[in-house]
Amino acid sequence: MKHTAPTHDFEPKIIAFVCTWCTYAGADLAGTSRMQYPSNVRVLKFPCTGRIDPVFILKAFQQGADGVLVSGCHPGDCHYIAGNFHARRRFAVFRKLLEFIGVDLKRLQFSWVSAAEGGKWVEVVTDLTVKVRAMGPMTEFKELAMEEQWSGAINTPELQEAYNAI
Amino acid sequence: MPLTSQPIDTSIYSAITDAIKTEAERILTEGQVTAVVGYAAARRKGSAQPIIITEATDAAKLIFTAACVNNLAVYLTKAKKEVPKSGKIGIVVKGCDLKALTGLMGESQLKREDLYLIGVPCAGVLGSTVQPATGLTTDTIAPKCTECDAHLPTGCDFVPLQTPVTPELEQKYATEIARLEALTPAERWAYWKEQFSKCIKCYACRQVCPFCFCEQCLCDRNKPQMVDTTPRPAGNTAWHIVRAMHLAGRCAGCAECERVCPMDIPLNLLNRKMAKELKELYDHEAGFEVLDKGPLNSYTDKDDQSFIK
Amino acid sequence: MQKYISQQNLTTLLDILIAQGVRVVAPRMNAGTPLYEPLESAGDMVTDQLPRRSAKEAFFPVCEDIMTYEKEGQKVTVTDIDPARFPETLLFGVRPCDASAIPVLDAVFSWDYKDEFFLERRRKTTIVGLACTTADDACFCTAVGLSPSDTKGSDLFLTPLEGGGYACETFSDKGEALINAHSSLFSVPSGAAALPLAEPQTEKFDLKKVKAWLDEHFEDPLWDGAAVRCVGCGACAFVCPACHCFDIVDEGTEKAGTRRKNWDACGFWKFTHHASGHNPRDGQPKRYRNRIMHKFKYYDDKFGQTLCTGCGRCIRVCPVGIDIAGIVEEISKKQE
Amino acid sequence: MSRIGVFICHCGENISRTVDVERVALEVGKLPGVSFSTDYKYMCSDPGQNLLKKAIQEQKLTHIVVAACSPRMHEKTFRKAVEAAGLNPYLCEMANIREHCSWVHENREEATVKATEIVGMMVERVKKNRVLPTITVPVTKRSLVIGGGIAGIQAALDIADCGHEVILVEREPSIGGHMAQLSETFPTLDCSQCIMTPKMVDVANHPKIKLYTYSEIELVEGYIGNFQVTIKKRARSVDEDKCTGCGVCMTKCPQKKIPNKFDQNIGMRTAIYVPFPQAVPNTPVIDRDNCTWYKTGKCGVCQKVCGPGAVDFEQQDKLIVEAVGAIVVATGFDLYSIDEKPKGSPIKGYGEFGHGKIPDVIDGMTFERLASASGPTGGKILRPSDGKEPKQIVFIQCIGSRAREKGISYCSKVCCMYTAKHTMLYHHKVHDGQAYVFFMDARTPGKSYDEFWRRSIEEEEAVYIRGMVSRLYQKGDKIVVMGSDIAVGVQVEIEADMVVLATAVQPQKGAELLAQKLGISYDKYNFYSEAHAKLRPVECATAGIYLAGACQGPKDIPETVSQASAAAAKVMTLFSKDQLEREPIVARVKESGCVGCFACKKVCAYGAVEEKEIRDRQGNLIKTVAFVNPGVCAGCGTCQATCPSKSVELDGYTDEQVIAMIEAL
Repeated sequence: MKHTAPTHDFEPKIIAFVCTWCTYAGADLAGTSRMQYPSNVRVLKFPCTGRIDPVFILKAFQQGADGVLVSGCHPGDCHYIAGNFHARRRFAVFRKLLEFIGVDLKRLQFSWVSAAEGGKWVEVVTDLTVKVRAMGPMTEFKELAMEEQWSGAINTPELQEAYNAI
Repeated sequence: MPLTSQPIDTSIYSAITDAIKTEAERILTEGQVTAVVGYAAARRKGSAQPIIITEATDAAKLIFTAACVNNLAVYLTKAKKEVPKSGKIGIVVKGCDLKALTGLMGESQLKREDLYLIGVPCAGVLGSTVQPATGLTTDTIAPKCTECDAHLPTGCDFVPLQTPVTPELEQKYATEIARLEALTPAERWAYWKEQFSKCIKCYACRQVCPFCFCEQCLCDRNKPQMVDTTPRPAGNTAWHIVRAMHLAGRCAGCAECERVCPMDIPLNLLNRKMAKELKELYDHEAGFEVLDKGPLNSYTDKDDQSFIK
Repeated sequence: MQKYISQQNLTTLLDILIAQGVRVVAPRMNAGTPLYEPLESAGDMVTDQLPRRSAKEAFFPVCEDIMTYEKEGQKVTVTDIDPARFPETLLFGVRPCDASAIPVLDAVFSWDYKDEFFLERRRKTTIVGLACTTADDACFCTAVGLSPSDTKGSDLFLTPLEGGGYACETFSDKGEALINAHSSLFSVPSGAAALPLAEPQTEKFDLKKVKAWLDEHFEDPLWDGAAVRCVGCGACAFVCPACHCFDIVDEGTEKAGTRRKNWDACGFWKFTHHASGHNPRDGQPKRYRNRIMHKFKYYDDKFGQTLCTGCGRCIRVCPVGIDIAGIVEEISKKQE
Repeated sequence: MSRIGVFICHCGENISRTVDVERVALEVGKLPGVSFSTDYKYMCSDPGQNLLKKAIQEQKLTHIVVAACSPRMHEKTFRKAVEAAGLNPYLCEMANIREHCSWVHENREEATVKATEIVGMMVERVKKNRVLPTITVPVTKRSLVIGGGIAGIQAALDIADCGHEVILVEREPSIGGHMAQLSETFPTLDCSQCIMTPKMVDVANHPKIKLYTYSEIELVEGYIGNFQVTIKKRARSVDEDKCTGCGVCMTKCPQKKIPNKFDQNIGMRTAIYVPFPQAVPNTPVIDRDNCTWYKTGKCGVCQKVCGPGAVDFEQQDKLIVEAVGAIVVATGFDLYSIDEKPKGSPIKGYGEFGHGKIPDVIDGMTFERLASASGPTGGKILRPSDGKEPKQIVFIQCIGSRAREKGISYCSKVCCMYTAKHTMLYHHKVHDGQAYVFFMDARTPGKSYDEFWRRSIEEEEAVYIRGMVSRLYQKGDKIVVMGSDIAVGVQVEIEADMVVLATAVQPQKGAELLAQKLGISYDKYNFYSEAHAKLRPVECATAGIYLAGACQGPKDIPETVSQASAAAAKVMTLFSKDQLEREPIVARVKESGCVGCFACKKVCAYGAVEEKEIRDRQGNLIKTVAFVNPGVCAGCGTCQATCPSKSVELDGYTDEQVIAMIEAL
């Protein structure tokens, strides 16, 4: 067993929203093939990318994700005929909105990973982790969560501590 | 492009007012409609407010001026239950308002046959921070009017025969969008953070939007609390992102959200940016025809996926 | 106590206070919108525009945290927010219509339940009123018995003078303490005439008649007529200096979170929506009626005061042009 | 408060080698709501499952998280175990700490932290899980088969032989389809009608088969197990109950020169007719467009000569509603024609071949009719233009097929084989004739197929020229065929007496309209789409609808028959239970919040969303809302992500569950 994984100053939190039929299965394949990738990613399973609401991405960033991955079946492979086509449009538009608001889109990755592409899963997750690690923490939403309307602000140390706990 | 403020000709509005009065009186008298939604003068000098009349004798109250800023389509949505639901309704619409009605028809909220559309040839209306009695000029005109492509509404049941004279104006949103797009993400974030920090969650933007017709807004649900309700910067930002996303491909730019925002947040800028993206991605422009499926309810197998690995 | 302060000295005073760590809240521009906000420098102050939101938020914030909680296993730890932490504040340049609402709010926040969050901020804040020189046709302070030079609610009141500077008059110990602490900046009254004050055009309401009518007309067609166009937003209540309804929400995750007190508005359908699904105020007319009743009847019944200072903000921001002054005028005429 | 039990599996050493399972159990034990947490060597083993069941009972656990392998591996196992212990199976979730953690990370500390977080996430999720009852849908054990060609006939007979009623609907006056038109069949050269007609008769005589010919599908409502189908039975003008099929009417009909579609319009028929002598049913139909009585109000000879009085000029179209539980679509194919196509059509004709205006340039199906013993020439190969026997005949393959420039890129699959068959039939009938075949490449996979193709060259003397034909034109009574032989690299010019084009197989005309009525999807050529190209080739994505034969794509007879039997087997599987049981992962509408914008309906690929009216006690319409039919919903959740007010929710993947997971991280 290795205990000498490279250490970094900052380890990003990556949240992945994936469909169960292709990408989740692809990630399973990466496991059964004993491929190795950074441990930063946390996977949330959905029946289909069509189920993934843009609000989830927003919520993930708000909850402290430094990078978000959305991944599903390749076009034409959707288990539910067209869920990924609907998702494709939804996210094409949503990422433009986030970009306009000022979110750096390098933190938000979309991919098609099939059940056979264990290797691609590893590549996508590794690339995003390395990229986001280099960018440093996603501070925007975290700072925003600390901000108060001036009239409600007291900024006591206790409160600060409580916020940090959240 | 005029550098100084130039007056905009609104002389046709008095003839339009007369025509609206006559038409509303006729359709109410003949029983073609059960009510007419229009504008009436209000207490403050030069101001106007929405009015719903059901008696032909009240038709004389109807007006059209540059202070008739509201998009009355909101009164026909499910969020507004007070408007009589039985029978055909007459409604006074500017070109921008008509686009909202068109969208509502596509979303099964209205039926064309239930409406009697009184279209208004419109040269523009006043901006939100302007006193109602002010004259319409290139400075006082609402920003949305600078990008108007529907001065003359089409497909109405009645349109007074007037042609608005409209000067070429600097397209305020296009200019501002271009300016923001040229900034870095961090600069844009700073811009919106400042704007959203003012928000007090009065939801005027939502309540006045014809497309926010949900009986229960996602943001009013608490199991789960998808969006924080608290008017803190975090919840405010989330709300405005969700709002813009829900309007993407649907909003046709009546800009009511921006007009009514008591904190002057440029909300229509978000909507116009989304409209611009939908035009570029899917060649979609909202409000011109009743669509069976909106751009985010449909797809083609050739949609752009250059952003997907 | 009556004194004079020059514009220059006033700026100096505020800058000194800011440097001393006092939170100086005064009208300033935030992204193009005039608001009462803490100043970083006295030069940022803008006094020629009525701030879009009232000064009530200095005591009753848009949103404030009241406690935090943490959960671990079966254990829940609650930490109260200590109001002692609130900063010393100078609320400066407050229009009479805003300042006069603050004593009105004192009544409700120190009634059977003493709201320490409100009261502690109140104790720590000195209010400097400023006589009003600009009015538009939405202003109606004179109609509800106030005036552009009403000193109600102010600890210290400034009146701008011809030729510059301000006449200062104190109305409390806090006001006097402020002058005494910086006496070198103040001088004896100059005797110069005050600048012409704003003159709201609305006729004075007979508030007794209004209340008498409201006492008898809970059900009345007037409500439908007034509010059929209301779209149910909270803009009127949120900009109002006297509206004070709030909602309490818990925000956070399963593990930790904060309990918050947020502004609420009786115009929202959700305001009176019961968990059962029933809503006793089902429809905007009923909700709007509550707004008028609360301002001109219920608050009077309970505290002998009117919950409106005629600032006209709700008229200016109403998306659909609902005009409280017009409606109250109509009511007062009905009672003839 | 929930009492959650968490069970961490070592998976032998597969997990515990990298993940400190004891520490994970200890850490998650501290989470709010967790009242029991433990680790075990093999959770999926019998002792492991018993441990789980025992803990549920002893600890009164309300929700379960099993942290082990992928849910794709053992979710069913643990849900069953949980159910056996008396909990609803959907109150059990799996945390994948093997495939997604221990197997992909080497650092023990990192893997342990990640495993703890994965389990923590599933703990928060399971708290929001609801009891989900299994969904049952009643099944009507009758089926509809659309199309009476060999595919429909085979499917109908198989289903009916299992004792279930079948409604067989055919658009033409007789069943039989294209197979009835064929002369002989490859690779055995047995006579098509000889093998086909007994099956047609079986259909007619089968007590469980209700046959509607000269009928079409008007409307399809309902869902799997519960379809209501409206069938339009067109007026035959002959009463089927009275008609004895004696045929006197046809011999007496004065209109005798009407081109017979069954004979590819080279043979003639009367106005009252059966398309071919072995037609089933053997009841004539009056072609009203060509009948003198309908055109002028005079004649009526058929009525006069009909002994049983079966001719009924007043007969009307009838709408019949049938309730069925399953539908087999077997509408077959049509053939591409080289005719000029309407402007803007994605499919083009062949101007270089004269757009079908040269009379002796025919298609393969016409050749079948010429070669058929019961055809218009009595089995003689004769030119349509002058009735002469062609001595030089050219067959051209891939007409339309694999021709992207003509708008069709697929291979029609059967042409190589039938062209080889045609050269043989020609050689058998015209001994001194010479057949030439222009081909790109011969595709002959299939039992005895390649042998058959070789026979046409080696024994039947067909000359195969590898290359394409660039132009055809009439020169005197010859047709000049200009082509190239790419094997030798020379231009070839043949003066032929007749040319036979192997035209592409296309879906039936109007296939897309039927698909829209059925709510099934189709590709850009209008072939119907199967649910999965490999693993569900006979099912439609729309539950309860199955595909057989060439309507799904070009097929030969054995393949068609196999698929028809497969479709029948699928129908029988459905009919094997009285109630259809399915996983309760379906969308549900919260009617109080729904405003009826029907965005959900617009994005539903399954047609599962219906419009439902909500009325008060007096019957006044309050509003129209969406309703998700749980029998049809496939559970993708696209509707929920689309719904602006989140008034539709996918059970098992609710927003509450998702947000709880995100917040746990």
